[in-house]
Amino acid sequence: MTPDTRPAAPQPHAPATESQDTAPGYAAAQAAYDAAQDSGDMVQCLAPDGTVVREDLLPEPATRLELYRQMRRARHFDERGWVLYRQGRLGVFPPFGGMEASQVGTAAALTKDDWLFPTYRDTGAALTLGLPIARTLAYWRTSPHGWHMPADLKVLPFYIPIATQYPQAVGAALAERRQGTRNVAMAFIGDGGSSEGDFHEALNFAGALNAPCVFILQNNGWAISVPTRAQTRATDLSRRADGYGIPGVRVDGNDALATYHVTREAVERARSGGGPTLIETVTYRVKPHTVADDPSRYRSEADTAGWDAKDPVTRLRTHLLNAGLMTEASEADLLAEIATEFEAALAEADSYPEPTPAEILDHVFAEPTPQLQKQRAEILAEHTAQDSAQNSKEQA
Amino acid sequence: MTPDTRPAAPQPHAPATESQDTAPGYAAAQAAYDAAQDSGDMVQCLAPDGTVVREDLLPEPATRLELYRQMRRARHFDERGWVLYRQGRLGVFPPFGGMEASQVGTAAALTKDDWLFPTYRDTGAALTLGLPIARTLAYWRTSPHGWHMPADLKVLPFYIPIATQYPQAVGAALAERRQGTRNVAMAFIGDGGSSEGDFHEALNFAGALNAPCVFILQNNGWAISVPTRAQTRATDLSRRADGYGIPGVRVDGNDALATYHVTREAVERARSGGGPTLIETVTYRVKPHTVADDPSRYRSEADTAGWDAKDPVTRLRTHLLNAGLMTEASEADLLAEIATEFEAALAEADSYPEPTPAEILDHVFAEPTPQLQKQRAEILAEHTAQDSAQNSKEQA
Amino acid sequence: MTATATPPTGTRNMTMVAAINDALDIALAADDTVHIFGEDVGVMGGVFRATDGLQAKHGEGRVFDTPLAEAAIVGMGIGMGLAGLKPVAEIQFAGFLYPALDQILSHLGRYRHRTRSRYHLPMVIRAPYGGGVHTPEQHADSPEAILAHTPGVKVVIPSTPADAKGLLLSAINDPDPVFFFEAIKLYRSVKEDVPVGDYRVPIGKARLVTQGDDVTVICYGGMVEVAQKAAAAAAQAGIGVEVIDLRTLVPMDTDTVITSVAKTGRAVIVTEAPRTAGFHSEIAAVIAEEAIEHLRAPIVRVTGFDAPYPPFTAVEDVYRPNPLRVAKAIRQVMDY
Amino acid sequence: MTATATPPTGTRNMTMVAAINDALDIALAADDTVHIFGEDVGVMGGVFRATDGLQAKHGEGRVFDTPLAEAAIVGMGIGMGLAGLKPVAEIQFAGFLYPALDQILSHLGRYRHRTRSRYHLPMVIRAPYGGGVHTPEQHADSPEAILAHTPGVKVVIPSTPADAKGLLLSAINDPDPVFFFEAIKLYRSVKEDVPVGDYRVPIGKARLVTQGDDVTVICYGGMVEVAQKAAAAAAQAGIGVEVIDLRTLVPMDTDTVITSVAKTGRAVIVTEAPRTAGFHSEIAAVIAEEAIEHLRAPIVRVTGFDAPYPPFTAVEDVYRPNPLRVAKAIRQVMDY
Ligand SMILES: Cc1ncc(C[n+]2csc(CCOP(=O)(O)OP(=O)(O)O)c2C)c(N)n1
Ligand SMILES: Cc1ncc(C[n+]2csc(CCOP(=O)(O)OP(=O)(O)O)c2C)c(N)n1
Ligand SMILES: [Mg+2]
Ligand SMILES: [Mg+2]
Repeated sequence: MTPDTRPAAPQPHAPATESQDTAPGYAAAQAAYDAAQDSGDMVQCLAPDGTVVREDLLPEPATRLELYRQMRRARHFDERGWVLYRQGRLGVFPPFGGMEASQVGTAAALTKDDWLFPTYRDTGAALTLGLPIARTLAYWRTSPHGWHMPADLKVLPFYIPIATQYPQAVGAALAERRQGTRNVAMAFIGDGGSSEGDFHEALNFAGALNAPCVFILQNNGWAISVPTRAQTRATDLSRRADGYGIPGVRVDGNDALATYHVTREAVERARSGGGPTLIETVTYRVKPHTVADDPSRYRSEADTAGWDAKDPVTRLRTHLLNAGLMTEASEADLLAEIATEFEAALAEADSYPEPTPAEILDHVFAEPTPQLQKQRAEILAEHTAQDSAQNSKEQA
Repeated sequence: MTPDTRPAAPQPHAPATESQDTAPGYAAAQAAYDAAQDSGDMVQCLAPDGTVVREDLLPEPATRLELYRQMRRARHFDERGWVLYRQGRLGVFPPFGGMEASQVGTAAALTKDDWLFPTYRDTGAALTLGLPIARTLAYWRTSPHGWHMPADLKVLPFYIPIATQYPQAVGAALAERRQGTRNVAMAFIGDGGSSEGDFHEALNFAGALNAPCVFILQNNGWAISVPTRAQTRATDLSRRADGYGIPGVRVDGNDALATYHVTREAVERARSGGGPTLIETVTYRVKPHTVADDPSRYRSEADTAGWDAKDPVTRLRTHLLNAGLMTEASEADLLAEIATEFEAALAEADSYPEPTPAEILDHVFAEPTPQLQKQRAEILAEHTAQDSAQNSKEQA
Repeated sequence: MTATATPPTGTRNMTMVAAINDALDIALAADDTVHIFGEDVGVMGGVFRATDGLQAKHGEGRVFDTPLAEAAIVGMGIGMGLAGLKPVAEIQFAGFLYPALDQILSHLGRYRHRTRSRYHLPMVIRAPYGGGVHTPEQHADSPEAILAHTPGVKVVIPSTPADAKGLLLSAINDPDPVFFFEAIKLYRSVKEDVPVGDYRVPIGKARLVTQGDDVTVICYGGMVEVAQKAAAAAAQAGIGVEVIDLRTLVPMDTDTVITSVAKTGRAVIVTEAPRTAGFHSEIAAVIAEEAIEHLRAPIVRVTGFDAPYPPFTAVEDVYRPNPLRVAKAIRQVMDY
Repeated sequence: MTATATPPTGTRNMTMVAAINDALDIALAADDTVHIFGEDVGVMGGVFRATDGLQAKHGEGRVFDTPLAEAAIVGMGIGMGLAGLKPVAEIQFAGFLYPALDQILSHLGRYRHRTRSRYHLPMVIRAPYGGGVHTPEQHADSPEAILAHTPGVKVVIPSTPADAKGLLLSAINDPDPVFFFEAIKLYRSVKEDVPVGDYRVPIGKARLVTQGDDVTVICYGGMVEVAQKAAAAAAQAGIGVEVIDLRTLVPMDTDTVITSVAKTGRAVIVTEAPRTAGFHSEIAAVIAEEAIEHLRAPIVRVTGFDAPYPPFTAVEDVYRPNPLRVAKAIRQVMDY
């Protein structure tokens, strides 16, 4: 931790009153925050070195293997994504490497009948529930094919305007109850996003209306350049649940078995009419905000250093190898299979045609209004004209 | 409590899933809520019957008398307001009788250098800090004279759009610190209003930026027709403070000595750089939502019954008489003085002229834009024309 | 909507608020997926009683109060719509829609688009709007232009009880989001015969209120009765005024407007929203684009002013267009 | 602003984002009450680097990061303004202004009015807006019409580095709230000589970009360079185009527009906002009201469409007006 390179706390004290600051200042706040991130009040199943600390929380072996597979799929996407981005074959996207346990362990507690409301960073969660890799690549290629949401999934498109997904998850959850199902809605948000009003309104609505929701708050330490401790004076965001009379849980967000365990409990409670739960996954954004971001502008290497040792993939891997659930050979097969799947998806994404000009007006209403019909005609006229101009130029 | 006349909890369960509701249902939630309202976890100084339960919290005798005087002024306004409304001499206004301790005890902890952000229901707080009665009457008479905010006060106009005042109070408080003063900002909100996103954002900002704010949450049991227990599953709204890492206090909102005590502590903490506090005053809206509202549509007499015995004015009165700080005679003088003050203010309000047509375009910008100048000319042309037409008709 | 055994026929004389209540009742009865929610809509039946009795009749699951938070009311409605319900939200006053604008501008109109119709939002948002009845600050706002500028949402504003019923039933049955603004001034001030049963008025068709050859007056909602009075006065002076009640702003019935202006050559547009960049400007722009060769006089907008709507009883009618101001505008375009 | 001993003179060649940074730096230095805040504006210097280096230079009290919540950013700014500061808030993208619209529509423009000038809000809200640079969903919105329809707030949109500096310094020194939208496309794409020191461009005066007798093209912000290119092409064909950069939407410089249209008799209006009820419609309405007798052709609006701005690189320029489309509109009004 090198305090001088971290953004200083935004504390607008007038110099004249500086001495009045008898209350815990920001150094103390930071220390408290940092301490809380390591404290034992988080649910943990595997220690960072992969040893089991809560035998009673261990999921079935098959589940542990499946969690590893999904984390690997996610990591593969993230790693290949970087390469593809540098090759100009993928647009700017927000990486999530290092956050796989937080995304996969939680989403894995759902079935395909449940709702998933992911943010732009939650590719790992969406892939876990079955969002096709090809569509996801298309999305970050700025192709409308990334907007074709599969009919057999209730995975919503990535949410860009922060926190808006939270109240919507309440509505989807309520609708399921109204329709007599046991399905639930899960929504993701970041530490930064939890400062938005929608976060509060959603948790309160879910509690008041007893909506079967699971709210995942991924505390990855940063909202772009703003560290969590500058985002709030609270050191334990799961305690916000108390203010809504609903359960709140803090979990090691780099421990897939722990995130899976607490989420499954929350999902079960929601399914059986017990209402919503807030789960804070304590993790870290080891990567830049997006592949185009340069974090050295606002944080130092030292800031992120401790987190490599907590890597969620390595942690589960060690456990699986130690527990004899996986061998290096079986892992190699898995990785090969994942690579094959990805390359096939990439080929599929490559095959998606470019959008046509008038497509930008598709799907605004079930029936285009007269205005949209006219605007479409304008576009067609212009682009047909251009195309023929282009053609005649080329022919000339 | 007659559960059949209270609005039922808005729990959209499909009949098919009703049996899934193994979790505490709304009967339990209501019971929990009701219990919490009477529980000993509220700060209290005077018991409902006026006996002292916390000797150590008693303010100075002069302060107690001043609190009584201000509560009486407030009640007088409320009582006369009803009469004036029925006489057609006052417009629709939101009464606050029964909530005087919650408004006066809190506002009395401020000085005229502090900021007050009142809602439409907080006339008692505004009067305590010195908002002229005549202006307040003018406001509820729908006269722009109710908008002339005194230059020597930092009392803001009543907030109509709910919760918007909270983030603004953070800004005023920060500005004071930036300017090197020890002044604080106090903002009011209702139980209903605390469901809005602005509530959350403000508390979090105030904590993160260490703003000298005192947030008063008046839990008066109702948001128009919606009872607090349907507004949230939480039974103790002061616990929301925990989620922001700031102190939260729950106080008997019908005990002026208790509200004064906890608020003064919070104000002192804020002044000395200790940051914001959330204070939940537990009180009751014994009156209708506005003087034009008919609460029998949504609640029964029985709902409000218990609260008469907790009346804040009677409670402090009994204490002052018992403690020998006031006699029936000195009280009579006080009441006479208050009545005289009010009638003088009423006369002043009566003397305010009606607004002129073009006044509606005043004070939009420091300099009217060309557009506003033109619009003003339109209004003047029309109304001069009308006036002369009227005049000539009258002369004819 | 499922057909009943003996479809009800005939009409009933009712106010606009009763007609709205009737439409909601019919929609709730006909379609299990319809849900009504908002602040005070349950036991209390809404501050204007538009949902009066509906919770008692259709149950607390179908008609329910929410906590006080407009962003979540709309956000929750979006989620309900995603999951196959037909949410009908009430916002207590149009001026309190503002906290929900993020959900609206960011999602309501975009969902079909950004999922290529995998999801669509058959949501209706009702809100009382406009002035004329001496409400407090911010209770008389007319924010319809903001919604009209939001791609993917429709905007409907009825001016009669029958239209209110017929348009609301169309809105609830529309597969896409519809804003339904109800002029507070009209809730109880007029009664008319309203068809019983599942009566529909199509979204997107304007209504010719009066016919005339000299001036076209385009308006909607609370301004229609104002325009009608001005037209009646003009008729006395031998001026034929064609009053067009737009009924729906999005999609706007441009044809009816252009056809009328082509005939009269004069256009007056009346709304009670602030002057700059109101929906009146859109109407004027469409005419200036499509019917300019027919215009014999400048287009005149009669609107509110570039100041907040005044809560001052004494001068409220200075701000809100009244028949005199509209009549003056009619004279102005005639005398040009 | 206090006068410096030797007022700096001359110019410096810079981009628009550099000019904005320069203006902010000057304002911070000149006036202790100026405070800059928003998401990532501190150490990071903003996602576009508009506040780069300002925290280091002026301190964490003057330039600071806030938690991620736009309503509170604006709400807090309002409170700071009430208490005598000059708040300059940055909203990271105009499309993320929506959560703050309640604070804006309910308070920012009303405060002076509802306290009869006891309080006024000298607040500036800066936000990058518009498209052309392949941003993700909702990062290219142009919501200026909503603000223009809000009484009591001004709306400024510069199109050159010098104007950006001069208008921003005027905005910060304006006693009333000013929205300052910065075209993302222009941040770094042009450089020009910008006067050093406390350079001001008055709010409310349009800029004549090119002169011409045949067609008036009215635009602002990111559309000015588009219009300029179209005008240059038209000039080749012998058509004289007068490009007007509005610079401020509120208050709008109606005189300059009307004078030009009176001369040319033809008006084309260009914005990148959705078609229905955009600010282009207001401009058209003003012309239709005040200059109709001069019009020799219908007014033509060249705008975005009634769909969300597409985040699809391949077809982004279909949505966002380009010189070809503007040129076509110029031909259209010429050929009428
Ligand atoms: C309403 C809104 N405001 C601002 C942004 C710009 N923005 C994108 S990501 C981000 C930081 C989010 O931080 P956090 O919620 O912690 O999520 P993380 O990126 O760490 O996953 C910001 C400010 C946005 N997308 N939406
Ligand atoms: C944003 C907003 N939404 C709705 C309203 C309409 N409204 C006025 S008072 C009220 C209930 C407020 O309840 P609470 O916050 O508990 O305050 P109380 O009236 O009890 O003092 C409502 C819904 C409003 N004024 N502002
Ligand atoms: Mg984060
Ligand atoms: Mg209340």
